[in-house]
Amino acid sequence: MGASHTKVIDLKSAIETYVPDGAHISIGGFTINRNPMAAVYEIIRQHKKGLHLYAHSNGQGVDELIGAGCVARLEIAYAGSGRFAPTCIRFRKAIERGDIGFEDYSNYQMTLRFMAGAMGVPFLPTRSGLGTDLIRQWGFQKTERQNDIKLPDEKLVVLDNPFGTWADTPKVVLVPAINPDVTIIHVQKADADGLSRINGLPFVDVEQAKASRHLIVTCEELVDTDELKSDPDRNQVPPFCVDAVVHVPWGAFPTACFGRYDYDPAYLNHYKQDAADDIRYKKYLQNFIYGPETHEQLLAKINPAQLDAIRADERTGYATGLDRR
Amino acid sequence: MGASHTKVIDLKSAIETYVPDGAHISIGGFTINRNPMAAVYEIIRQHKKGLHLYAHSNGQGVDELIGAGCVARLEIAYAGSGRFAPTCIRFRKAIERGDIGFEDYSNYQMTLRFMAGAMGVPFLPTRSGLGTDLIRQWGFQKTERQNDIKLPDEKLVVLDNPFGTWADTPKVVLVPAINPDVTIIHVQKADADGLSRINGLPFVDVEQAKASRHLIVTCEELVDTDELKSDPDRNQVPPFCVDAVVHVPWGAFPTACFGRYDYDPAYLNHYKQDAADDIRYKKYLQNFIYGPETHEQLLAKINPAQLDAIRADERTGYATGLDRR
Amino acid sequence: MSEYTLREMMTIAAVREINDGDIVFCGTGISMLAAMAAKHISAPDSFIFFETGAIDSKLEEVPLAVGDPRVMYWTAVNGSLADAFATMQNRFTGRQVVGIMGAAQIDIYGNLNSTSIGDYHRPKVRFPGSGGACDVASFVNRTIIFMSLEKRKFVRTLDYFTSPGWIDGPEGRKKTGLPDGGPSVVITNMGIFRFSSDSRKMYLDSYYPDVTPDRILDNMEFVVDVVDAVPTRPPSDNELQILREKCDPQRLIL
Amino acid sequence: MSEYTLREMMTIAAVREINDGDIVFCGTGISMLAAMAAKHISAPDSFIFFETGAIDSKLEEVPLAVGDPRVMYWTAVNGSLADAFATMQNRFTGRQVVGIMGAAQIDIYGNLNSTSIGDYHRPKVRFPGSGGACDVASFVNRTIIFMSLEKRKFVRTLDYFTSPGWIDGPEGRKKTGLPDGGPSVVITNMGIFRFSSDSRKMYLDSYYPDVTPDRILDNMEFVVDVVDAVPTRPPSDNELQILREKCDPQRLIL
Repeated sequence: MGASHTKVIDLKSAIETYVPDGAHISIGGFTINRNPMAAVYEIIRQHKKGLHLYAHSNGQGVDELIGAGCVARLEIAYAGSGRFAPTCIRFRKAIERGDIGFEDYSNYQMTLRFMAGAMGVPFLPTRSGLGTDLIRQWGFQKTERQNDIKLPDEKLVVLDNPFGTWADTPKVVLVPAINPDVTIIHVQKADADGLSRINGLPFVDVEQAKASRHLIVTCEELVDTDELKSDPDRNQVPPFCVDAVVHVPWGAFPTACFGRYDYDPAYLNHYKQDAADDIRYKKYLQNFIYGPETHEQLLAKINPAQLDAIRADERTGYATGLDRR
Repeated sequence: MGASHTKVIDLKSAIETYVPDGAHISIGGFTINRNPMAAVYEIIRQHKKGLHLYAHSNGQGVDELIGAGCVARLEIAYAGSGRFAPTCIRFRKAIERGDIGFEDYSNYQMTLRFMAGAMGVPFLPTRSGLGTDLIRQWGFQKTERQNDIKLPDEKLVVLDNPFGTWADTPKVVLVPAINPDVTIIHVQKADADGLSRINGLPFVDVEQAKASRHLIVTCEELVDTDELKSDPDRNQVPPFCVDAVVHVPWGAFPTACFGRYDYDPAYLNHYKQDAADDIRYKKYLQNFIYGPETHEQLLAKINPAQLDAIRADERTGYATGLDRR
Repeated sequence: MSEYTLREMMTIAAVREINDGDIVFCGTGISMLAAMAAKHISAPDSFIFFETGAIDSKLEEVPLAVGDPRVMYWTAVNGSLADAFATMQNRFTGRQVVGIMGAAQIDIYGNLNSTSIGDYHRPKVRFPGSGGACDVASFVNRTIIFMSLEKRKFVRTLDYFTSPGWIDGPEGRKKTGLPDGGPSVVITNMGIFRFSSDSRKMYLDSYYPDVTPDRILDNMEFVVDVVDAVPTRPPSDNELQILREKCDPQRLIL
Repeated sequence: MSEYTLREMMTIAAVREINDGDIVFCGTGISMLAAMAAKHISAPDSFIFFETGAIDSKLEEVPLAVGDPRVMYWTAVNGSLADAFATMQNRFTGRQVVGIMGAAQIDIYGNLNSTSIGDYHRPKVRFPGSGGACDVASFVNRTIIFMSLEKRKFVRTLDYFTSPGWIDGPEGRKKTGLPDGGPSVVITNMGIFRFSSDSRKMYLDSYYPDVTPDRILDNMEFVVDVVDAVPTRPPSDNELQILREKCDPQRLIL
């Protein structure tokens, strides 16, 4: 594929093009790992509104999008950021204040919903959740669903096994597919056409990527196609799934990126304190997100010694011995 | 895990232990690639009878098991061995003569059936096959199914989408899970506890492995756990899925094993001719399978120059320039 | 204009059906060659795609099966069968896929049989079965079908209905619950058929040199419209040159 | 006998629930430490297993979340979430899994709430939500539950029913369509509860030194059977030594 067909664009253009107000969106990563934070911050910087956000346990990115007021509705399994926030702080405030619509699922249910979207089927079955409020309590009511073409009419459906007691399973929960308008994932390596490689646990990134109408890949390193094709067993996302490739070193910061850098305990602790107070949180947004024009400028505000401290050890893939208090 | 917990046994014992007459069985690989042929030949050698065999496109192994009379019933998507047998020869004869029971599915349907078994759900949905004889024509009739606890009562079930037209899908085909009594796969590397690594395309091996009550892994190379754990992104089957590990170099011969050796065109052409004639086929069985007591002895009957010729090129993973006429 | 063989004609006919950006699902043989040639001729940004899970393989040598280790070398992704079929069933990527397939029988709506002739349970002739054919025909946007033109192959009623075409007319797939899309073209050894957008019935689009529409009809069990059929545009020098020199210099397939 | 802390007592209580060959689904903190200690004490062939997909991680440093890069190092397999949950729902491997979990509320049948307090739509307190808790509780053979013993946590009725325990009695899971298995033990800061095999109701199994059954009942909204409760067997010197020296020498968790 010639250079003329490159999908490489800058982050500002990628978000402008693929994340309109009101978009249904999902982001990759898990709690404090490989969230596409540069893209999250750019969405905030562009003051996107009314997003419908699908998340399994995409911790830090979810909390910042909610905190900045970008999210109108949330479908989620888990909002926590490990020890830094057993419950994500701005998420908790938004829900207790009634600022956003929300609906609860389990992690596997959300995983299967993305998987159904990726597979091109309307639902997948599971035994998870039978008998629980995940089935009984709907966050979005029937009329809201029926009036919105982008929501399925039912939250979850319990089905008697049409194969009798086959597999000793009398009934299953059907979870409806998700096909987001756009998904954003952050990967270690990609080429200009979007062929992508994730090192370490892929979480649900691959299913989220394939379920989506549009896909933005941000990457630590933009590499030659041949580098990736020489070891194809390690690659996960084929070029034809990808709309935009954005080269953003440290693009998951302050969350971790296996083999590259650790999460930044200093930033996350600072965030934790700021997030707890509305006035301090406004200042945080101003200082760290609206102030800088790019992720590079945001990074320039971080003590270089701290960035150095979180660089991954080549042997372990994380910052061995990092002070994580 | 101490050496006392090793799952390493010899092939004869593995087949004796896990493949009783009448077992429901599946084998890994695809057409002429990475079939667990050493295990297939050992099953034949032990004169196993009445096997119920689940296959997607597991070409050569399926044909030899059928040819040797081990198979009573077959559920299959495709029986071909590439250019060597556009339709597998002993398979074709067995069906045209009415020697075995059989039922047809598509490759994706069979893939999903193994996947459902691996996931622990009774079925998975797909849009494949709507309107076709795959749904209308049952190989095993209702009463046969109802009298056999190991067969689901229905072949395939068409279901109206319980989420209305969600995902623009009015209806789906549900395919029932398969949980074989035993699956056998052949991999490039395994450790003594069964942790396994496949290089190149994994086909459906991983789903077949996880769907199964028992799993035999045959491997080209038995390696230290640390060698595999140092690069876990490449490993697919965790130890707790595995019952037996058998070290069998050239264990996929005469089918290919990526990065190790190619398929053997000489053997496959020879097989093609023998398989076409009942008397010659009996001689083939006697000479190549019943005669040798082990896979090593079978290999000893092959011209060493030919084994050398099919050794994989390090760069490409196959035998570059091999005479494949 | 150069001389050319029938196989070259058929291959180039398929190449012309492949557009830039297409994901080309192919088997071995002539379909794979068409996919390779398209990358050089009309569709540099198309992808060769095998049901075994290999995407964009570097085919330094001709694979003899889609499970051949040659399809695993220098690919974009070495996925599983589950991945491959999901790509085709996927609502976005599936729309980019053009499937190339063959069969033992075809009917006027492009429905295919690759399972058996005679009674299903005790067939006169048994073929390998669906493999991925039913899946591809069910899911993807367009299919290109290769068939040799014979009366026993172009039949009024299939002995076994393996893979869905247009089912029974313009509403056939919709009624059945299948995604949009379906057979686009049937490339034979005597001419090329397409499907009417009104009736979804096969019609003769063009015929090769030294062939007449009447001779084509003689080789079919059912009758198709031939009134608008024209002579097939022969392969151009450029098409032939690329096909011969870049795709199959050793003439392994051609 | 050595001195020991409450956290050490609780950790060792969990260790004793882990058998050789178990696949131990755990979160961070004390549950992970119990899984690590079990490999040294009673269950050398058990596997530490995270919902994020990491199997048998070499935990050279303590992860602060199950998505911590520390769980990805030197594992048997780095799978996906889909793989991890399928392992637990799987009819064979799921039977080998013991899940360790916590919650905000528990009822007498071991059903759990980790979602919210008050009205679901406008809660007084919002927690992170199910995460994998509902999945694990639905699928696996046995669960070990860590809870701090407080009246607002051991409640008659859950504010939100996130994860299934024994539902409403001996037939609860079966009626509901869930696999066999369920909560096995509840380890608290004052004593240890188990579930009657007849009624599937929680009962007090043992209580820690300086605690009485009555004091325990004072900290619960519902009443449980305490008649057979005995003092908890304290950690042995050997257990403590292994826990301290081999699992958490830097006292990051203990």
